[in-house]
Amino acid sequence: MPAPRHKAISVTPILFIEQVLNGLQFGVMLFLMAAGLTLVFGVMGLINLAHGSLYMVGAFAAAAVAGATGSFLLALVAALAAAAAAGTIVELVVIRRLYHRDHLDQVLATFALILIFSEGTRWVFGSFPLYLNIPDYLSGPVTLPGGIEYPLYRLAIIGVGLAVAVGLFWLVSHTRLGIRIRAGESDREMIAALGVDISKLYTVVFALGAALAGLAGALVGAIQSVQVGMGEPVLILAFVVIVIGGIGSIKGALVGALMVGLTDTLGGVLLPALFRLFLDNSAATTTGSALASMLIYILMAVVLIWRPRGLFGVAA
Amino acid sequence: MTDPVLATDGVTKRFGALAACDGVSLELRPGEIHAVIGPNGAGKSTLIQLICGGLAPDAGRVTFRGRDVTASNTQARARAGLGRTFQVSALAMEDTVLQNAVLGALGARGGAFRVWRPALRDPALRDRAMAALERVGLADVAAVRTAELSHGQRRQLEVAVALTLEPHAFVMDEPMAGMGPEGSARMTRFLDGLRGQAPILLVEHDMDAVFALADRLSVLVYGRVIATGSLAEVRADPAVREAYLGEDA
Amino acid sequence: MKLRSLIAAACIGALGTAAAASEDTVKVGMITTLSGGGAGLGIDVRDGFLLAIEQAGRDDIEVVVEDDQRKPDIAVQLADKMIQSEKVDVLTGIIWSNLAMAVVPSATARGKFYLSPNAGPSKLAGQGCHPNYFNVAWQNDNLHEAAGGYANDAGFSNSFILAPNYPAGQDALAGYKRIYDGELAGEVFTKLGQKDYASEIAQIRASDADSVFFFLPGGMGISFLKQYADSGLDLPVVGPAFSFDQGILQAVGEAALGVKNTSQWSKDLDNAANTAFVAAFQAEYGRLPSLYASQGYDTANLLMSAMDAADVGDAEGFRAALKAADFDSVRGDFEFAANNHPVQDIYVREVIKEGDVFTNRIIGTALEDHSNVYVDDCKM
Amino acid sequence: MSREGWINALLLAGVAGVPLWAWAVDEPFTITLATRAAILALAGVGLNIALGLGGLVSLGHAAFFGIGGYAMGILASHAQAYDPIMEAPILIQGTKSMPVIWLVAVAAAALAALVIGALSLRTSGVYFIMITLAFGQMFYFFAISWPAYGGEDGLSIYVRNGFPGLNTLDPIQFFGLCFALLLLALLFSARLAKAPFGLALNAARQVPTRVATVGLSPFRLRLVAFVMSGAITGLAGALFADLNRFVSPTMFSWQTSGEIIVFVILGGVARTCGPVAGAALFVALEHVLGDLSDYWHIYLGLILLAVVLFARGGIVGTLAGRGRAHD
Repeated sequence: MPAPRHKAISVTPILFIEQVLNGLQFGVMLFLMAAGLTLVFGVMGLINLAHGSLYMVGAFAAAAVAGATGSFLLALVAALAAAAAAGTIVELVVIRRLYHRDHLDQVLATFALILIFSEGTRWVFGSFPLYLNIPDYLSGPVTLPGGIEYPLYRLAIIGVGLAVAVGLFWLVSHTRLGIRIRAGESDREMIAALGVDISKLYTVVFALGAALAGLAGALVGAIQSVQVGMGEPVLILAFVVIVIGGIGSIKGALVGALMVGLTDTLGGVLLPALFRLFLDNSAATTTGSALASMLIYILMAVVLIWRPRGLFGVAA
Repeated sequence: MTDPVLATDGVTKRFGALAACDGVSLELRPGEIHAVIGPNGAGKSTLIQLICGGLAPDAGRVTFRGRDVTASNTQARARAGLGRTFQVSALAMEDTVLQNAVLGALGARGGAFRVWRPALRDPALRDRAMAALERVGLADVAAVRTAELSHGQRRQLEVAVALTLEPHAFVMDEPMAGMGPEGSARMTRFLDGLRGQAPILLVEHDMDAVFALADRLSVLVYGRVIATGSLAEVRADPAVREAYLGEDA
Repeated sequence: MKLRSLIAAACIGALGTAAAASEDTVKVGMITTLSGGGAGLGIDVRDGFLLAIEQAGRDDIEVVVEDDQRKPDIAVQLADKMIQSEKVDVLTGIIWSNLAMAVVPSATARGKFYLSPNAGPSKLAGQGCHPNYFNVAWQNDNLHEAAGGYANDAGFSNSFILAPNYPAGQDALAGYKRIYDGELAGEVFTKLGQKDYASEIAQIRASDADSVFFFLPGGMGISFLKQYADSGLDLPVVGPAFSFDQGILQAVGEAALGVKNTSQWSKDLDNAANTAFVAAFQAEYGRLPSLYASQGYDTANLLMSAMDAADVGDAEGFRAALKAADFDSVRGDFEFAANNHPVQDIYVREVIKEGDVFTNRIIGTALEDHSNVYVDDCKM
Repeated sequence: MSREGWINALLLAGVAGVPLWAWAVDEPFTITLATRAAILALAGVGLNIALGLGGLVSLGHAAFFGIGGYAMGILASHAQAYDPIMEAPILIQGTKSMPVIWLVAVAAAALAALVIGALSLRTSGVYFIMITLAFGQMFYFFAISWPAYGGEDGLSIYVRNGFPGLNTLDPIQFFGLCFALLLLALLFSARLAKAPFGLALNAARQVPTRVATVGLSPFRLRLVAFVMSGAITGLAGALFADLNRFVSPTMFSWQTSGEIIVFVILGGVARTCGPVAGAALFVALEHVLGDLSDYWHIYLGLILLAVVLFARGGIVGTLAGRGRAHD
């Protein structure tokens, strides 16, 4: 039996641009997750491992509502609402007892929340993945200048993500809530002294972060699979993002998310291509893929060794 | 004139546009207590950090016992014989008084990489720690958890930990802070006796204590030394009267 | 008994047989995945297995079911429990190759029988084969080889192939290439658990491929298919049945319509055993059976056929009875190769929509009486 | 003896007594469970040195656990295939001898901890948690995609490795071996906590500036603690692999790191026997709750939550009163 001959995939300019777009889209999605995480840490000093569960809640709520009504917009609204509601409940019942605890207690308690959310979701929705698809008006590819065919939906995700980023910057810099958030980041006692109801502020910030995670879950659920446990891989990536960007910094979350998105996507394409220069095709593919899967963690380690508080982190 | 034990030569530290220390030159001579005074925000804390190795200066040099230690870190300066106390007590609150003192004794020994024999049963460590506690009057409470000490006792323990190092110079950041008149008086008497062992660079707000103890005085305002000299000289200095003492005197 | 166990001794209404049962009852330990993300597969295997026993109305089988949480160390621990405490005669149930690799060698070395309802790693088919290990599903490479066979039949000459970078993924691509005669437009290993395939799809688009073969089990396949459908690419896609299984097909939806996949079973296979199975499964559980359910069902029937021929205490005889495979498989003809792995037809299926439900129908046979390449490595 | 001393004695007697009872009534699986608890406790004892004494919240200890496991897997798989690990420049053979495997596991884990620690300890707080997690993930992905030793399938060892004078295949004897190592590690960590090193490390957790101003380097103290911690967790990994006669990348997963942390917190941070209580309870819960419902993770989650919220200081802390690290 003749062994099939390989033809190495060459990296053309069009392929490269498409991959950059993919990296951007992935980065923007990570930003939606990371923004909530970094806000919650910046304002309340809380490490929330259960953030990925809120992402899952958003995706499941969207799938359920889309299945019942057939409307993708309603599904997005439901995702935002369900995640915000879940976030509010969790904040009121559990999280607010953790603000004065050390990180260790927070890690354990939110680890426990992951278990409860995941199995609870399986209990309600069953063990099989749910169906959620792109609405017709956003499906299929569009042709970009330069002859690049690119899925419209992914462009829409980039658009939504950037809009949320702009909205968040505006919220933090131009609104009363934003002023309070910034005050809360720098000095918790001061804002209590200013007469702001701090526990209400915390609930609002937590629910906002949860809603963003839920939105990300719903948007991504339409092109991936809506299933139990979908949140944890994203959660870890979101942590990588906020640590690279500097915890508490929304700007850092955006920069970190785009760095991670681009590194992961381009690394997966370029590294095997690079290794093909001096290894045979199969070994290059395996080795390159192995290294590519470690790449963002290597990026994070390098950033932290270079700047122990991330790119935009404030000094202790 | 004898060589100074500890000296800064034009040390400067900027935070952004603000120069917290601006060309500060000081000398600590053998056997003296040299007080540094100045209003809040004058740069006293920054100066202490620069002397003890917590911050690196943008310009200038720090010399200790004739050697340039500008590039050395905190540990190296401590091992060279620089004993420091903190303004806000930096003590292991969960540990006992004796354990805190033994920590100093471990530093004096030059290493803590022993993993088997209990530290408190090592006679050499224990004796050194107890001796220091006795000198500051805390021997009775050696077994008490530090968190349960009164504020004044914690100030004493701060000094005791520095004592265990048997340093060649002390740098003390407001040892009287938060103590009542009686406590201050006791600490003043104690420090008075200590100058025979090693000179003290004393940063202090309590003017009674400063006037009672200081052989020489430096006045720091906006990161600069505006006057240095004996008590009488500084009191007479018009710049000081205007900038600092003027309001009180 | 203090342990959670589903006692499936289906002695409904058969009072008085219990005393006799203890004499020659066969005790089966089922270790499978019942919680977490991969639970759907284990539940189907369990349900198919228990259905067969219930249908047979037998009271001489006792089944202890435990959840391995898809963790190898838990599976090993449960196997120890089954062997040491429950004193089972036969083990079965494991879904994942890595868990099978953890459990099977030591279980068979301790004299237990193991009937695999799903996983068939190459090591257990070749050098690591064992007379007490019987695979009732397939050797892992089989469905991929069949995909290669289908590619030849369909005239594909330049395939782009992708799989996750782990042993089963590497085996999958090797299996496809073993039978496929054409050239490769590209070969990509993705991250295990990866959910975004935009990058790979871009590479497919940039290549001059005329077809795509992929092995991406579970959620990975759902993601790939949805994104592929949305990308506007219309190259024919072929893959093993795992991404087109009844359980997850509903989550893929329209994106899977028309896609070809290879499987040794399909619910529309025309034989009496299968018709009865599909009807009974729907009646019992209210859902269509999956590939995994069919494998669990066959496993139980194989076991019962051996019990009719020999006593489990007689290892030599029981082994021969299992090897004879004298049961009506829902997939039609079934026999064991020398290394105790199936020799069977593997079909090509197409995803269709029946009413509101997405399902598969057979459109041809990819490989007939297909065995596996590891037979010669197996010395037993 | 202090109250905590009595609790520790009872706890250890329980962990040793249950398998002895099971041995007497011929319930070998209970012995296996107890062995699992003892080994996981050992991993927790290792983490507790970094986490309890040093205040270093490492979410990457799975790296050391996995390295220990793979040290066993690689050495034993080469030995069972009579295939040397390396022929040039020097011949290195595999081995089935536990003491040799343990030494290699401890050395390899210590070396990894030295490198990871030296890089990670430049950061602190959440950044430290996350950078250790990142290193753990690197090992995880590497182990999955590295085909030489089985990748995700892992490595199976057909017969448990040997220890001179013992039949390690006998559950109670293997338990005895693991329990003895656990006792040694507990003794070591108890002595360490009172020794000069522990005193200085504990102070460095509370007031690093003070430690530096007496001339000791907090960085070096932490690094040495991290290395000791990683080495002990590596030893536990080797035993865990031998218990299962199997090693796989799961040992490197972040959930493994999380579970080791859970043992420590559940039992009581910085309590000598905390990890023993935590691991024993965790294994028991896993076993008992699994029998109650397919959705038993929900109950496990609720119990963990209750411990964090209402039983601060963990089991030992709650029973013995006055916490140390969590006052």
